Amino acid sequence: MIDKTVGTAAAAVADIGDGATVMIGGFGTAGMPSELIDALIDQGARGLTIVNNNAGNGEVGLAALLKAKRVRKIICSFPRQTDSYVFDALYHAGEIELELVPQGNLAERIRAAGSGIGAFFTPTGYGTLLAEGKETREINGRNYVLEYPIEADFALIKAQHADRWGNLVYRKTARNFGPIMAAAAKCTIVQVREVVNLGDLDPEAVVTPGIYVRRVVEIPMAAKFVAQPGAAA
Amino acid sequence: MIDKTVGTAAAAVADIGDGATVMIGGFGTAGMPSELIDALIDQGARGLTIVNNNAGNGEVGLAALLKAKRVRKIICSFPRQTDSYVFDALYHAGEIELELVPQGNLAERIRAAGSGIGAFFTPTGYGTLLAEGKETREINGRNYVLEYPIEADFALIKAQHADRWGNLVYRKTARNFGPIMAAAAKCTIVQVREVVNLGDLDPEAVVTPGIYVRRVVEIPMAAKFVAQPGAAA
Amino acid sequence: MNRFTREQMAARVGRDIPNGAYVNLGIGLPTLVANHLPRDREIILHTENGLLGMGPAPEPGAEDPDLINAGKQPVTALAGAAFFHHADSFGMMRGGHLDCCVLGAFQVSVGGDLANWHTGTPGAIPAVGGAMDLAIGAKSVYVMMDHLTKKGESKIVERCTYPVTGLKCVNRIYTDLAVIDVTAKGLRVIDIVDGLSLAELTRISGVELKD
Amino acid sequence: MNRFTREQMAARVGRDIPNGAYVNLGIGLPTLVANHLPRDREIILHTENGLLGMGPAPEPGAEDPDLINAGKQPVTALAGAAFFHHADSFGMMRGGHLDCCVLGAFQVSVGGDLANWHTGTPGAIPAVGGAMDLAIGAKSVYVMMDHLTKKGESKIVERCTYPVTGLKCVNRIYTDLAVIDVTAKGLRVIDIVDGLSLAELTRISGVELKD
Repeated sequence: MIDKTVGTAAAAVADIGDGATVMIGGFGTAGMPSELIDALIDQGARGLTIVNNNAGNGEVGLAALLKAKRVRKIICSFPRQTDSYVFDALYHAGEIELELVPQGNLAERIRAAGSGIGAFFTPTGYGTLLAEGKETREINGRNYVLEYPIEADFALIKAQHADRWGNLVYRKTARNFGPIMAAAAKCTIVQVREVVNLGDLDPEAVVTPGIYVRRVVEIPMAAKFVAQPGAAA
Repeated sequence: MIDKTVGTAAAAVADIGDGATVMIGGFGTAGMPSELIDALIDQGARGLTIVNNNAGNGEVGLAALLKAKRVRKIICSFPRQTDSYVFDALYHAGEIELELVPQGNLAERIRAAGSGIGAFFTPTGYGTLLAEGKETREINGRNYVLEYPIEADFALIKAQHADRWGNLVYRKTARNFGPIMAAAAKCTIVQVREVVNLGDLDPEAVVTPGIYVRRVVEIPMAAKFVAQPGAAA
Repeated sequence: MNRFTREQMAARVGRDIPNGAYVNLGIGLPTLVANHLPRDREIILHTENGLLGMGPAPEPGAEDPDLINAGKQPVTALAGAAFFHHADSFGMMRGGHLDCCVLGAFQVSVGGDLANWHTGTPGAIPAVGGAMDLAIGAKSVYVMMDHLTKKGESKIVERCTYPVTGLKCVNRIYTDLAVIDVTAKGLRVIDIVDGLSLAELTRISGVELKD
Repeated sequence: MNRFTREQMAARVGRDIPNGAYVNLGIGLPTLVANHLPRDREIILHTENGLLGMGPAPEPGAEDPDLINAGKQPVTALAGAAFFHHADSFGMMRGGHLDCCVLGAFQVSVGGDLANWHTGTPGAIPAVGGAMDLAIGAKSVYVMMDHLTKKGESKIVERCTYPVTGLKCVNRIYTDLAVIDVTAKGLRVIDIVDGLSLAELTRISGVELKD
């Protein structure tokens, strides 16, 4: 019998070690696994490399992890937002390393890690500062930059429903990075709003098959965040 | 108002020209768009390059297109089957060109075409006959082969339901190559068992968004095929 | 000098988008275009965080934090919408499937280079988001911007002085003074604000413009 | 000489697959393993044409032409199954997510090279399917095959003479005579049919074998 459910967020993140690379799902706060991040803060791991689209909002979730000085480096596409002051201060103080990646290359590099691609030629970023020093090639008259996979030790993501095999469905635009991060990490930990019975999810509509999921924590009232109007992508 | 539905299979395939590259969905007969292929045979285009996992079964669908001598070249992973005698005879007579591609590279090359990837390093096939003459590279201690996208002028695929925007859902393992071929072709033509009202498809469960689909033909009784036990992948 | 208002600019862009087009509207000024799409056309909006068929902002109180646009503002989903993950969404962009995207800009060069992601100011925190993917991905890239900076310098330039977002990617520029196509033979003015001559527009712009 | 029957071989492979494993069973002999998975374990079967959670063959008359395995035989889907498209399915394989795949073979070399797709016979139509992806993708690659060809030649060889499917990819070999691990230090026999000595097995195999 397979049962990937875990009783608490604390138990789910207990083995994340110092220096680990951790992908964190979400686009802004939509899909951000806030309770798993809170558990990671309580757990104490430090020197982390974080992969997320952004660099935190306000002082909750990812921003709280940054504020607690647990993060050595962040790989993201859009760190600067109206309420990213925690990251901004760390960055200006030289206390955090930033690898800035165009959002589509970030997504494709994560997808490459999960699907066994060694590297790929992408048109995005060619001729820009963000491709400086990278290998380029002209293919069929178009210019491309060679980009490599981004792998992780852990992924922390949020989904809507899971079953005990770890099959997942998401909700609306909170899906974003969840499915590709789940496949790119050695150990994927999911907080879901509801665990349902095996067979309750439509097999045609499962977005993340359970093979990509190691642990599932049910956190019914995860919706404590609010939308953040006015910040950019 | 957007309405991608077309009245007949004949009208849907009318502009496929001689020498076109045409992707045809399906794995064996599951997902094979038989009525669209029949319409293509009636239409008369010749000198075609066909992309499909197989090279036809019996004398229907793709095999019938081959038998009518309309195909110059086939790109596939598994041409030889117990009932692929039409292809076998053409191949032995030197009347058809074969590009044999490992199935995962076939899928990933089609996916690359649809998603703007110029080329990618794949581990599949390294050190084998099928990688002879191809560029290779060691990345992080693993060996890879460089593979390029496979694009097409047209894709003919089969799905279960569509709406007038061209959103698609598939049925069980008949999904196979449909979604990636839809994205890789300049003009994707779909035969569906039923056209439903806009809004009837669950936006969480749409597999192929309508942006990848140009034409939809409703063919309610497409299930004239039968499973083909005993043939290999 | 007459100027097109922002609403006029947005309306003009809206008129240029045909029925059935798949369109991504960038953050800022381009967002306005959504209010000016001709009502007799069905135009399907894409947001790069995973939605085709984006609808207008919800009624106050009906916001859903799981349903936002790339600017992280609450939106709605139309009948016929589809959700997908980030790799699929950016594959859609990079693969050339969007008919059009509309972007803001700091500068556009006569060759169609776009600068819209980074001022290059020392100490500024760089942030790029999906700008570079949009710049190279859509079949047509439209830019909406003021013609001049607040200091009166032309934002249409011989060569971008800000870090570029993409090379040779802009097809058309909508400013408060004119609508200009970027062609292989140079910039071609296809509309101009009442009372402004091509000669005067050329002088202000500091680059060669043709009829 | 005693031999393990095909059922015994399949049962032995089945016993070696732990609870919770994700497994792809290749066409031919490996398919038999499905009937010998321990009943007290949940083992999730993958078929590369787009299904995780594959169940047994349907009752006669209940076949569904849209629900087949990689061998194009009718199958069923268990509660907890998921369907996906080909690029996702092969990404799952190439990305190293399957715990185990079980494949047939023409030859396996002492270094773990696998030949199972093509005899190289002149005029033979080559066909590869998913063999190369399975060979390099799964965490553990198990081979099930007769120890000897019909002519009595060892299928475990110093170097493959048939065209290879993948290099250094096989982890364990189940034959009708023995179970052999492919290790960095060479082939190690972990099980052998009753009445056969390691010396005799080595002589038959024509390659070095260790205890």
